[in-house]
Amino acid sequence: MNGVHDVGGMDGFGRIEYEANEPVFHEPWERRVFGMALTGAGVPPKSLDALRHELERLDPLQYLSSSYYERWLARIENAAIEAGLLSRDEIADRIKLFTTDPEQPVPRLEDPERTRQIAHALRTGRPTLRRVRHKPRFAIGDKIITRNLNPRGHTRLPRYARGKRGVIVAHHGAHVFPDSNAHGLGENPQHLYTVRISARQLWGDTAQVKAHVHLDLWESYLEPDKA
Amino acid sequence: MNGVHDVGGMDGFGRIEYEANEPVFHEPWERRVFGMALTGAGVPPKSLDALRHELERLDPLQYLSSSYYERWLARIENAAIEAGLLSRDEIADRIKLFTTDPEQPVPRLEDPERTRQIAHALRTGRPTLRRVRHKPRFAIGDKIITRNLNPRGHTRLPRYARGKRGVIVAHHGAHVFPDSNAHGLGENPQHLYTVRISARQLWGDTAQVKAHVHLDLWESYLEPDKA
Amino acid sequence: MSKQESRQGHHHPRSLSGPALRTKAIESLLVEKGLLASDAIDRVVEIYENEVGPLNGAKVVARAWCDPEYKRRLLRDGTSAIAELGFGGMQGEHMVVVENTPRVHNVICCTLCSCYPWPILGLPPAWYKSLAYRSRIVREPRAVLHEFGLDLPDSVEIRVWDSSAEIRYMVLPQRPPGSAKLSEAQLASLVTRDALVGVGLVKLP
Amino acid sequence: MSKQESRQGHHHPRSLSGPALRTKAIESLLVEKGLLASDAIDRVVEIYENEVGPLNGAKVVARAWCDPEYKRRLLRDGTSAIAELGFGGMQGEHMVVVENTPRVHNVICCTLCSCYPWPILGLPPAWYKSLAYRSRIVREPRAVLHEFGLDLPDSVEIRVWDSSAEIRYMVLPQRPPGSAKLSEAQLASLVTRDALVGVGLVKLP
Repeated sequence: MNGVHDVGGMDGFGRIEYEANEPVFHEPWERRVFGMALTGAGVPPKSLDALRHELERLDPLQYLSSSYYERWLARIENAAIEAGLLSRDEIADRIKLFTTDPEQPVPRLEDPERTRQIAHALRTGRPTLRRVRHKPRFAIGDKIITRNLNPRGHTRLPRYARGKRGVIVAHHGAHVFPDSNAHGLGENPQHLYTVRISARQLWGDTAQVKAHVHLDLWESYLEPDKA
Repeated sequence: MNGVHDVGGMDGFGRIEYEANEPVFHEPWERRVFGMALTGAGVPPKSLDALRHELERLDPLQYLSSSYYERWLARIENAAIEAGLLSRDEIADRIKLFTTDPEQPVPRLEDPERTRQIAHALRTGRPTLRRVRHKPRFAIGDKIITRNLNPRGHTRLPRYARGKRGVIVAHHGAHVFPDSNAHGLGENPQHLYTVRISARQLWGDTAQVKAHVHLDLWESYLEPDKA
Repeated sequence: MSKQESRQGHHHPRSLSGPALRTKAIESLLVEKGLLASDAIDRVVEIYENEVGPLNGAKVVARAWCDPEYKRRLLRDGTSAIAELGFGGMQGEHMVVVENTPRVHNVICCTLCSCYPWPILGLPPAWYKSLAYRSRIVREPRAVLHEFGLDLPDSVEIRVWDSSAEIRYMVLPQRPPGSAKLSEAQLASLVTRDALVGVGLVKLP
Repeated sequence: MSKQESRQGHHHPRSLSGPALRTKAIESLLVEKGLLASDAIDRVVEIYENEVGPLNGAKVVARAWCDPEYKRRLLRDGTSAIAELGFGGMQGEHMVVVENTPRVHNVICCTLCSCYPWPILGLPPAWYKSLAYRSRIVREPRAVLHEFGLDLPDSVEIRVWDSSAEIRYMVLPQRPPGSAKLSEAQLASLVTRDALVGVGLVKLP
């Protein structure tokens, strides 16, 4: 989708605010949101692709006005409500309760076996490399042009890199295809390439000198550049 | 600039909310904002191009969260502050005054001569057609490709229409060039053309059938399409 | 308007919204500094609230339907033909009229801001200025027209006009079947703002 | 963490922000419904707060500086070489290490979200996740690096790596001149997170 999350090349977001000696989390609640997201609290997303798409689908204004973990919190809440696990009223009532009686603690549920499983899963990760039979269409050094894709759903081809000429600089084997996987339509692994595109090609006359952007793009995002 | 104002082709802004029998203005304050904008209250923008650019330069979050006339109000306020005519404190104090003493009326200043001038100016308008010596580079029927321009400043070539193939369907003579005029860098009139671009060219496979978009584009936005 | 506002202030002093208060503050400060003319504001508002609106465009359309020579001039040079009926000025300096036919349907928009042909349509409605309309009409015009109740067959070409310069567009809708006996004034009364933008059709009542 | 939160609630009951309250409400409801494990959350937070961070990447870099064979393996197959030092897992399943040289400077980003090589850099800092960094680094990398204090001559090629898939990138910075006598551990202590992202250089103290 052509959403507000796709900010590469946009103007107007100001200077980069750097914080020296930044802590991993700024607020205690961020820890809990991060933990809930990673342990699949409530509704575990079917995939990282699905999770990313849920974040992209937040209202544009909410997306821009929220911090990173506020977006994650909104995703957790929306997913739990969509799945029928929580209701808006229930959450509102609980907020009211904690507002009027702030000493009410958060109850705890211990599950050492699940904790071990999750810590193990973090160590092993979720590789997206897949074996496929079909041969790669492109080889390192090939000139390509990125397609002008505008799908309604999830995609990892940013707007700024569509319809642009580049060169294949690496081949990573076949990886799970986010555009289908995010929607539960299968992994459909495709060959994945690193594509090198010049700043000049991306931004025209206002490009900065001697700069290239590299993106990791799936085979169906690319066409041979015959020019 | 690649700002949030440039929304053509974006997803996520929801359904179009239609209001039957909509009034010209929904709130009394909107009338005053519209009137201040048109009468050049405070700081009249140097041009409509400059005014548009001032609106585009609002903070992205403010842009998306504001109604049309709220943006105009913000522009009037920002321009008056930048010009040193009003200060933020002064405005805050006055808001406080009107909050605590709501019966305080807005003072009036009558200027019948200026009123006549402005009504006359609305009737005559501000044509942007200019006589130029240079001949048009393109003729009706010519195939063109729009350039991949990414200027920092004002432009009227939307992102969705950059790097796209189209056909010239009309020539409007030479018109004031917004990309320079918005910045007080002169009118630099250029030949202006209507360009017809197919939906397929703009959006690829997800385009709707048998649709074309027409844009009015200045000569320097265009290159001949030799393909 | 000033009177209305202060009257409102009197009766519902606490109900002024954020922008209303801010507007009142800025207007009062600019007046005190001699930087604006209150009567000029009143006059400008009066013009677009009462004098200029889609009835102007409707008159142009009705004339074009009744007078083939006028229609020819209108499609060739919109600005001049519209001026014949006394309309023109700010945001209508360079007018182009695009004709709907059984094979072509036109619709106007402005993706970058909210350009609109003020002298013949008045000020734009909120939906025309909305991010939803601005973002979607160039991408999925058929879906947008469907939401407005217009289901056009795929055989009809959709032409979207994105007002990216100072050219302003108006749609010349198709004359409704069965309207042969209506007078020019009766025809004008049928022509809606939506039809002139291209999100509606003209129909007999 | 739960303890900290309820302690904070006790001492400053009114100070919980909107998202803090909402988080507390959602966590407590999910616990009551048996849908989450409190200790799993504690453990996950502990891992990324105390066990996994840029020191991992620093160790990889120091090893590459001291062991040419390791460096060769690292640049050929980042994932395996990094696993040799015991690092890997979520968000580092497919690692590519890009080498800075006198002629090439690399910098990593993720314009679409905030992908980042967790196992060797920990969780990303706020600026990396900011709309400002995500929007600007691909468009004006030299201007962004200048804001970070890096003024690279135009003769140096800038390579920006936008993490659009599950490949995660780490920069192998240039070894600082004058560091020949330092041990691997001493070298590792010089390597900052910013150098591993490509918005900083490694310098002697």
